[in-house]
Amino acid sequence: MEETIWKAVPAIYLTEEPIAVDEVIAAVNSENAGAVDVFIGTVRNSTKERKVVRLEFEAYDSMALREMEKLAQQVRERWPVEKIAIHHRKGVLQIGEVAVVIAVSTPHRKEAFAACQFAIDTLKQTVPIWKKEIFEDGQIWVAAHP
Amino acid sequence: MEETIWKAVPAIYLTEEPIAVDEVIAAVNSENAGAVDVFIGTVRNSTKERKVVRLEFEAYDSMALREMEKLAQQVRERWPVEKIAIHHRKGVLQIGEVAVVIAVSTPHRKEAFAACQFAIDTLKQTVPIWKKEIFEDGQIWVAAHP
Amino acid sequence: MKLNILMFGITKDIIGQSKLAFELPDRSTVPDLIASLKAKYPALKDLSSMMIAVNNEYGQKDQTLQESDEVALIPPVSGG
Amino acid sequence: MKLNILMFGITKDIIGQSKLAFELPDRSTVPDLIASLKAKYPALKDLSSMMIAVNNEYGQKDQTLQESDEVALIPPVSGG
Repeated sequence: MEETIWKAVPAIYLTEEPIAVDEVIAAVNSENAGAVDVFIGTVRNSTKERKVVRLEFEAYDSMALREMEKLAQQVRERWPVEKIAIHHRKGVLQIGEVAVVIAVSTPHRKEAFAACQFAIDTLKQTVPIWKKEIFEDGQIWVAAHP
Repeated sequence: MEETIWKAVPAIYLTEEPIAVDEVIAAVNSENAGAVDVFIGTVRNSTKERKVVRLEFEAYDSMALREMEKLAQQVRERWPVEKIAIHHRKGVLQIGEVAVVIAVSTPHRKEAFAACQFAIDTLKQTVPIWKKEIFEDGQIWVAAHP
Repeated sequence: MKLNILMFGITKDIIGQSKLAFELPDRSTVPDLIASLKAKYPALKDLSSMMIAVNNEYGQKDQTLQESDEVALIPPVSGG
Repeated sequence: MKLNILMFGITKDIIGQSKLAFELPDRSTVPDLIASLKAKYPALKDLSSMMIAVNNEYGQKDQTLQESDEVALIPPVSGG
């Protein structure tokens, strides 16, 4: 008999390794769900027509995980969510790489979209992670200044 | 030097084989995109508290593909979409299997959600595909009767 | 003229075949075809909606049919 | 009391270190700390916002700080 090696995927995760989108989706798998909405944030090659070379994400790990947990709980209280998973990358990211993945499964599709959109909007406001954009001729901490 | 075997994934696809979600997502990959929204429709284990055994999807293939192409075009006209991919399954599907995947990449996230939600809502109204729900004690063509 | 009408989903069950040879006066329109089908197969009247596809497009109101057209009966769709 | 304040993002660049030992009167509050930091490092005033985290939670208005607290300076977040 073959042994199946089952790798448990955490629902809330902060990592320096590339995010495996399919694992995040698998983490919200549920037979009670008819809909899954998945948001994937990727590194664009430009910001306001300025060419981006790479990004660097820094996190206050312990608090970021706590805020991501709180966010997941908030989403579960507001919508009939089967499962939610939030994975965020940190460290140096090249163009095209995945910075964040949020997957939400719900019985029906309307709630999946609403819950997922709320989750990414709120994550960007509350989770202590900081993004530095590196251009060819400079760098900025995004949103730091008015 | 190793040879890379590159498998082209069609943007619009109707198939009796299981849908590879990661391939649909890869099909909308773009360095100009900062956001990808992915909708995955899966087979629920119940409908209105009645236990579902399996689903059967039937399609008018040639017209379904045409309507899916039209839908993709409509989405591209309405939002600043980088890429869109729509894969729909047909044949017999078991509980938990993926029936449809729509992936949309856009520069910013708001448009990705709006475009993807419009796409699945419209697909359900216009694309000639029919779903039969098989229960333990009967079966119905979904939406056929008022 | 004689149309070979493709049947899908519940219409296939109602009519009992996936392709129906159907006789219709020349220059009949989409609504004419729907009326004739409903007259011959009354169970079609119970459907939430019924559309005709002509050459892989939804048929327009008053569109005239030709024997060479690929015609299909489209009951309420339910993909996704 | 002496706080060891964790610095992130742009505040680390402004202050020049990732952990700042900072002297503050006993029973100081979150707003007291913010005011003291801005007085000592005027560049902090230019930020869009600045929050204090106390023990991994956003600090409440008028929350009193203790030497044993884990305190962090939170410039505008920009994850996602």
